Amino acid sequence: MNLAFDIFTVSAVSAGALFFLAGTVGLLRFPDSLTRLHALTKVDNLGLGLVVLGLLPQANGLFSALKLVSIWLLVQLSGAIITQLIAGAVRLRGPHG
Amino acid sequence: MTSFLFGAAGFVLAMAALGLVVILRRPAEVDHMMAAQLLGTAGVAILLLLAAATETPPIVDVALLLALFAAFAAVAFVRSAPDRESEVSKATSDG
Amino acid sequence: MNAATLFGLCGATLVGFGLYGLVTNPEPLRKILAFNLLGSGVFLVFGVVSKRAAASGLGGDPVPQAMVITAIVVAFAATAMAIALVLRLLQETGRATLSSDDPGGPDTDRGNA
Amino acid sequence: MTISSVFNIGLVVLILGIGASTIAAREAFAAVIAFVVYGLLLAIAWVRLSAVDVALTEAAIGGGMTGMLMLGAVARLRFAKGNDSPASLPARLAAGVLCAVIAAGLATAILVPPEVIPTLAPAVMDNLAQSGLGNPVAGVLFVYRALDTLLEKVVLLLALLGVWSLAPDSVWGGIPGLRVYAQPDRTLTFLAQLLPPVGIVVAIYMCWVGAKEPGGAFQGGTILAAMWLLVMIAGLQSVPSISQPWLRLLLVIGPMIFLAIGLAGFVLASAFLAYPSGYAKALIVAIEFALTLSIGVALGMLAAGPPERVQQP
Repeated sequence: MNLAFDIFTVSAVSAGALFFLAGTVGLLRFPDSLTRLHALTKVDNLGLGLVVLGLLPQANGLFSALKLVSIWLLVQLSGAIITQLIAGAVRLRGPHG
Repeated sequence: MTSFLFGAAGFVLAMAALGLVVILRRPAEVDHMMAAQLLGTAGVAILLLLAAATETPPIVDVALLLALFAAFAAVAFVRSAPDRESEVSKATSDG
Repeated sequence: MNAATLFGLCGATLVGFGLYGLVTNPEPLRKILAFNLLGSGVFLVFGVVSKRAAASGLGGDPVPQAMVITAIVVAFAATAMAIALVLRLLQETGRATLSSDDPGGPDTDRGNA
Repeated sequence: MTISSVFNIGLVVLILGIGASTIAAREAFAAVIAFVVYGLLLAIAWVRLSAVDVALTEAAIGGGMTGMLMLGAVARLRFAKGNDSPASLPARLAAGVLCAVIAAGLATAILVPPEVIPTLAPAVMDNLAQSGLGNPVAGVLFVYRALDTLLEKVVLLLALLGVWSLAPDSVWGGIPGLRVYAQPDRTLTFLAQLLPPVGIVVAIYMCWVGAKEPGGAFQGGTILAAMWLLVMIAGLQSVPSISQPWLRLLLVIGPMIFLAIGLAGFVLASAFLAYPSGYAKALIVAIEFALTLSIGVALGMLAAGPPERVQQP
């Protein structure tokens, strides 16, 4: 059982790390601010989600697991809104402002 | 397991470092504003991985605070970089 | 090299960076920033003192940690005070500079009007 | 070399790089953003030094609050260029050499540790049980060095008085000049409605858990301050004028309760700031809750700055 949990953790965390890699590649390669913003928020949030998912079996107790999930939800929600704010700033100032 | 989690934390740190270098080197201010966002996700992931790797649950609380204050800092970034026309007119009108 | 020494060297380097910025940068706001950098380097060195003194099943000595927490809050209060001073200087003189020469700038008598 | 030391080295390199860019950046805006990033990274470094309490404080104050304070100043100073000329090259070189010497001196002190490393950790742990607390750092803050903690609250209030006293006479007792969004921004309003309830819960949790595990009044208070500022910036709540009685009451209630309990120590226990045995934990938790409120209001007002306009009737 423990081994199964560990395999699950390793695969989910690795997948999460891969998404972080993809986010950084997007940051490097995308041509303008709005697309870079898109790469940063969407992909990194998915990466964090997978890391949280992978760490769930390692959490001791239901409370810790719930806390992990709620942190992810907090990052997800605030990240979405902040992205909207930054995108608003991009629109106001132009991509090179 | 411990060394795998450390390795994953190190990998995410390296990705965040690369991203930060790219973001902070670009000339546009709007690109700089993404820095807090980047650390908001990658920093939280690193801290959660460290909490599991060192088996220190209180580190999860640091991740929680990091998420909260990264959002707060991002609001401050956007607030302090307003559109230029209103700023110029304000600077010339008061005095 | 163990973790404590590594972060200690990091703190020492940060003190050097902060001091350099404080001395060479003419803008007041940048000086405040550099001073904060210097301060956090000192705090890190303190953290190393704490980490080295780990005993009784703790990760570090709680006394220096408590002092660093106090110091961070006080440093914030000092920063707020310094920034308020710079902004007041701007309000009074229309400029935000520490140099005393060039009194006849174009907008020196703006604030008191 | 273990994988954890590879992680540490990577972290140190990144911190040094970002720290250097706060000094080297050409624009003040970029420098302050680098400083915020630096503060958030430093929180991870404190975690690696097994100082989770400090990590919490650094993430909250070093990253969030100081950054917000400085960004406000950058926005105001943006069009007020002082005509300072940067230091000349020889002066820079001399300063660089001098700073390198100082850093090297500190580094030597770190590389050559004393034979017997002084520590108070065993003494703290021996006596911690008496206080009923589980978090040694909270024990130090509220039991062994309670006087420091009390005076620090007083320092916060003094700094706030200093900031307020910078106001011109005509607007004394007026409203702090916190930059708020002029026209309501729906996205920001949504964030300011969503985040504060979460933040307040986290602040209470921090304050409550502080007795047993890392956390406490400082961290809780900083979260409250940040959430209050967010609500004010979004324009959901107006910035209060500094002559409001409730504001002043909230500012002093924490130190007052702390002082009252401290003075009661003369009567009920043996000395100033001594807690009667058996009630230590309850009293400390009471002090922490009052302090959380006071710290929150004090930090929020410090970040809001001196009064700049009088209340419109």
